[in-house]
Amino acid sequence: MTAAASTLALEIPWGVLLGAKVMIILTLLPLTALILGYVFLMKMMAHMQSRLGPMDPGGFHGWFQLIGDGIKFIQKEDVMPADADRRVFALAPMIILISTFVVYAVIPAGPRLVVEDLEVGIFFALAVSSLSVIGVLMAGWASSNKFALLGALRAAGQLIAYELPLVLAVVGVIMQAGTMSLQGIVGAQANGEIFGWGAVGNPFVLTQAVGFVLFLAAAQAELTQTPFDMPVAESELVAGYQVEYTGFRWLFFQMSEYATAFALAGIAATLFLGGWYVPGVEGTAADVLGPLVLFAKIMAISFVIFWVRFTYPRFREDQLQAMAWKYLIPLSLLNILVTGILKVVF
Amino acid sequence: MGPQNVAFGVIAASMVLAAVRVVTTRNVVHAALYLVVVLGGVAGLYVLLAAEFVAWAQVLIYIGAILVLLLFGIMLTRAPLHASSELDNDQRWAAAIVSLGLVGLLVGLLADTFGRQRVRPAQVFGGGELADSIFNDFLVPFEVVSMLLLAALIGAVVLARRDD
Amino acid sequence: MLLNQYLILAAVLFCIGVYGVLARRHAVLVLMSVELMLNAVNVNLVAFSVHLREISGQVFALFVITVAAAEVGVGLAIVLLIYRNMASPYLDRVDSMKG
Amino acid sequence: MGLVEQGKIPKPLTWLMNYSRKYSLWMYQWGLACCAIEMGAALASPRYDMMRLGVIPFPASPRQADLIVVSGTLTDKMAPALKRLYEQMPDPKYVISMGSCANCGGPYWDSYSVTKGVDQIIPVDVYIPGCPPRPEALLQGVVLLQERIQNEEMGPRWRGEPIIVGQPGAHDHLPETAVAVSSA
Amino acid sequence: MAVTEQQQQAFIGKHLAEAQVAVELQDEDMVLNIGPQHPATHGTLRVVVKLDGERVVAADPVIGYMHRGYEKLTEYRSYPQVTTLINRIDWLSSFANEVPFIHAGEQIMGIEAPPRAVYIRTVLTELSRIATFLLFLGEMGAQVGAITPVFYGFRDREYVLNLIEAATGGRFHPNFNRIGGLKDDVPAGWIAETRRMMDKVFESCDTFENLLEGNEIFLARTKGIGIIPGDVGKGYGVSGSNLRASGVDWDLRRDAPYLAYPEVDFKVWTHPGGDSWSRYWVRLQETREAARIVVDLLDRLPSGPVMAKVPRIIKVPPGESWVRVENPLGEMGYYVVSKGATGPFRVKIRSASFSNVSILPWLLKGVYVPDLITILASLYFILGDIDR
Amino acid sequence: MSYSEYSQSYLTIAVLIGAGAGMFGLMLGLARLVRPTRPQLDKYVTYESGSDPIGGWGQANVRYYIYALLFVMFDVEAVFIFPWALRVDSLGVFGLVEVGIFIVILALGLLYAWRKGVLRWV
Repeated sequence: MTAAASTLALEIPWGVLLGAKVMIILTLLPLTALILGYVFLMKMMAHMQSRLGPMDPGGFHGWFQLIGDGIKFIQKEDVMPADADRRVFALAPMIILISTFVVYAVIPAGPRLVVEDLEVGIFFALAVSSLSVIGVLMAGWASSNKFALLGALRAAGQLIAYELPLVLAVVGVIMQAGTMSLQGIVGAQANGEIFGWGAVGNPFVLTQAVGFVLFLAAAQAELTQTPFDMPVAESELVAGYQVEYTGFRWLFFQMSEYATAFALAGIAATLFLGGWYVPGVEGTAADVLGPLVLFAKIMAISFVIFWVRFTYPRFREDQLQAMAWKYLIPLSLLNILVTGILKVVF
Repeated sequence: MGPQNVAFGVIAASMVLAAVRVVTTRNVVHAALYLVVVLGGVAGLYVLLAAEFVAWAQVLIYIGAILVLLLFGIMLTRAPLHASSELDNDQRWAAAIVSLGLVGLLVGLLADTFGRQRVRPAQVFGGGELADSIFNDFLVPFEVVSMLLLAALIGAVVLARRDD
Repeated sequence: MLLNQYLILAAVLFCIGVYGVLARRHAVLVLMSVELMLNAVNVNLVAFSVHLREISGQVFALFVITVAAAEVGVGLAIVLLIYRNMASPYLDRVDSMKG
Repeated sequence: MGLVEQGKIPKPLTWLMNYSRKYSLWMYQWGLACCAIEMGAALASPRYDMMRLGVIPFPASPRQADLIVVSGTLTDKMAPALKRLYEQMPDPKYVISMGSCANCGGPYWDSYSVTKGVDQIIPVDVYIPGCPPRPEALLQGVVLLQERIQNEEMGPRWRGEPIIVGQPGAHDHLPETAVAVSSA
Repeated sequence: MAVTEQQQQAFIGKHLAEAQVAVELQDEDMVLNIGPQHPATHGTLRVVVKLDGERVVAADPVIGYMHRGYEKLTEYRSYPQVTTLINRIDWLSSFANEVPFIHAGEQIMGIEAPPRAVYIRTVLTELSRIATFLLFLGEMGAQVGAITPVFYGFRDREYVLNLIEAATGGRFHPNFNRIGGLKDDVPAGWIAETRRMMDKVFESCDTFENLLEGNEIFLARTKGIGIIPGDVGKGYGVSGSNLRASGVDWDLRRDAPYLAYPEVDFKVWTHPGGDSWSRYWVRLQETREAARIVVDLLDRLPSGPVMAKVPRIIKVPPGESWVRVENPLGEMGYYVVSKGATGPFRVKIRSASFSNVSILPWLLKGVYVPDLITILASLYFILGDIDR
Repeated sequence: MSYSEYSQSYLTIAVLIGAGAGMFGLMLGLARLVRPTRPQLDKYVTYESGSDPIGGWGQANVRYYIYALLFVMFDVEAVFIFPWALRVDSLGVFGLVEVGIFIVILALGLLYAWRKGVLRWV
């Protein structure tokens, strides 16, 4: 961003730049949630089920549906159960929202288009997104509702169990790139080569295929999407830890869910698919095309996530945990060791 | 007064307030949540000190893992939603006197020893420097850590498992 | 930034932790107070590490975090055991060893 | 006190709010009796696909719902639970009474255990006749409700006052059986 | 028998749960209401479960939220009116509901419906079986968390409902049976249309097989969950597909023939498993079998009138009759006592779901909450059929 | 990266966190202006499928504790592996062996838990 300004031969004061960054992130968050929700949840799901999905709202293919939902939720009453712990109940969605949205700051969308390229970027993203567990537990406990508590415990158990494959799958990429900065990882993929053939760079999905699959599986679980949607399982726990939330507070949960989907897909795209990089585009052109390329990759990954979501039944809690502990985590440890051995030997 | 000092002031004040609430609140879950603030504040301090990796390790492990463990522990021991007056024992005053005395002593000592020495973070410590240090100077502790974790894991499993 | 800012803050945190350990009877709260104390130590370690330009302080902070993890794990397991056997999380109920 | 109750919302904004409420009727996944299956058909059968109209059958708990379709026989044993669930929905909320049983007791008009009409315990916005009404009838009911929402005054709805329809105005062309008086 | 002992345990457990509520919970269990409003309960069943973590220690179904007083209402209705009413007991397979009551009336009056009417009755009964089971196949997926099958279930069910509507004029509650036959003959072109639709039903069964049977997660969620041993099932009066899925080879269509079933050659599907998966599988096979029966019957549909000679105002002579049939949900029985009036004196209804859910306290003991949902879905009950 | 650049980027992060909280507050404030408040008798009763909420509210199962414990242990492990991953090349075979031992020892813990059956529900 800083340098993007300098290509335009403008010296933007740091404060203005900061404001712009914050505004961009603030608009991106609901926007991405809207796009994912509309494209996948409303339209793709409907077409998979030989339906049309929303058509009336707004006139053209129901584009207004989710915006309308948002405006409606502003008008909804804010109900807190009498037994609830009011402060904790009120703050829980905020924790979840913030834990999502700070992640946006480190995802690069072009060679110079990144809010902050931290040295420990990916580690930062993982650390911050692990905070959502606290928010979930707060919500479930403060609701004073049994469904909510069961849901929160399931959610927390699941989030932590799948946090590990997520974190460990990243290690392989870091080993290959030699840096934790997301911009650096994109660079490593752009400049890398496979067996001396560097035409498309070296997207780590080729060399870290296992890691990519692990990451996607874990991301699916982190997002509590089917088949890992035990915490908010409708047919069992009604709505899990969100059961007592109404109106805007509840909307924040939903928004964070889709924003997290977008962020995780963004991280996956950056780590494994080369991020904003597309062969042959460099310099200022990459700054313009980069966001579009990244967006396309994110949508592709989100498509897979939602495709699985609408296809599979859900696991039972123990099967879900067993899958994490008996398959994904050992596999990701093995992946680290094998990558390490190959890296050291060659 | 640099911006760092302002940040420090804000962080320190909220940390101390939250820490006091941790030890005085009458609701166990609230105590854990105040502890989140303290731990987050500690991470903030690390960031100020340019210990970037340690800061986020603190968030990942302390808040993301240990605190979740604590919350699970609390919920296993039946966390009431409402305040309970039974959380403290009857040594509150003695404890307060002891700790106030300790504060006085430590602050006095520190002021005397380090005076106005400055801390100037010059270099940002990502993970790489840590790796060099761990794998060159602290190999044995590193392996011992894994043994420690293993021992803790086995111990806790043995303790917590229900034999039915 | 003064070194003492950090050290004094750590000292205050530590003493709050001491108060908690002494005054609380709920076992989990005692564990939390111990965490406060450990964190105070960690702040010291990192502050000195930066002050002395010596990274080993930060390595030690990592080790302390690890130890804290192990401590909480085992500590809570013990608390759960106490809770299961005495149906109470209060430490002063655990006095069957008293003469 | 909110701005709506004081009537301080400008007209275009009122239109927008009504419009979004109209197309965002989150309906509560719950049915009582026979009509529930036809309601399910209206929602889940690709042929009817009520989602086209912006009726989202997403929430299973009343806390996130805007619309409750009382689909089927309401018994005296169930009535308190229905009332509670209705009250647990956050305002503004709408009720469609689907089928003869919910309207008036239907074929169980002389039964000892059936509540004769759900409007005895909660205010109803739209009645749909039929035993059970076809899914198309439910769609029509939803369209009528949407029309009513688009034209409604927000103030009285917010204050929970009775809403009288049938005065000269928007609803004159509507069949009388479909839209009736709702009182809160 | 083992049942009584377990029955007793369940009973004790239930009362422990209640006692526990009264005296503030002492141990680690909590009491949770699932229902009357809950997505898993298909309406208004309420299951009070006592949980240890996620394990069900005791479960107690509370019924009656849909009780509409059928047996009392029949005392004030004439025979045609009662037919209207009993359509709505098991609202998914309304036509199948009418048959046993009409049979009871016919038996007391000594009338026999003409063969064409009998055949059409059989066809329509099987069609309503298909409609019921298609909904089940979709719903079962939805209950274990797959969103998509339920849409396919509803979509394919429309084919069958259209047929029923074309023949009877009612999509849902046909009220097509009369004592002595049927209201009307089937419309022109109906038979060819039905044949065509049965092909679609076969196709849709294949779709469900692909969607769910080949799905690892679905298998993991249903196999070995909620096992009902055959003799326990019989002890509790479980019937229909639920019992056949426990390996009990018992089908009234074959073992106590009625309608045109003796003239059809069909297979009674059983599965030795007894778990949720077997119940799902048996229903899937029975859907196919029903479609086969329909095709077979249409090939041999006799000609002739569809109504026997009956007086315009039906007065059933004094007498009593007990008729039971194999409904989609299980065994449905009507005990009709007539005192010579235009309406029955007393009707006792034995509905399938009521007996099927009576096994719940036994079955739900020790399962986990997610399995509870699977079990409720796989038992497949209709609230109206439980509470009447 | 110099310390001042570094602190600027974290200032951005801090401002972002603040802005997130601000947005949360702002939106809720906006909603407060518009939304109705209509107290009804049962509105504030805890939702429990329409029945009266009965009995004690909640406790967790000890099983979750063991999962959380395993998680903590492996999380700590991951934090030690990250620095190594940055320096795989320079640490070479020696580092690899070290980390290999580290991982294997912890994997033993997982194996132990597995063998002890705590990964199952019983």
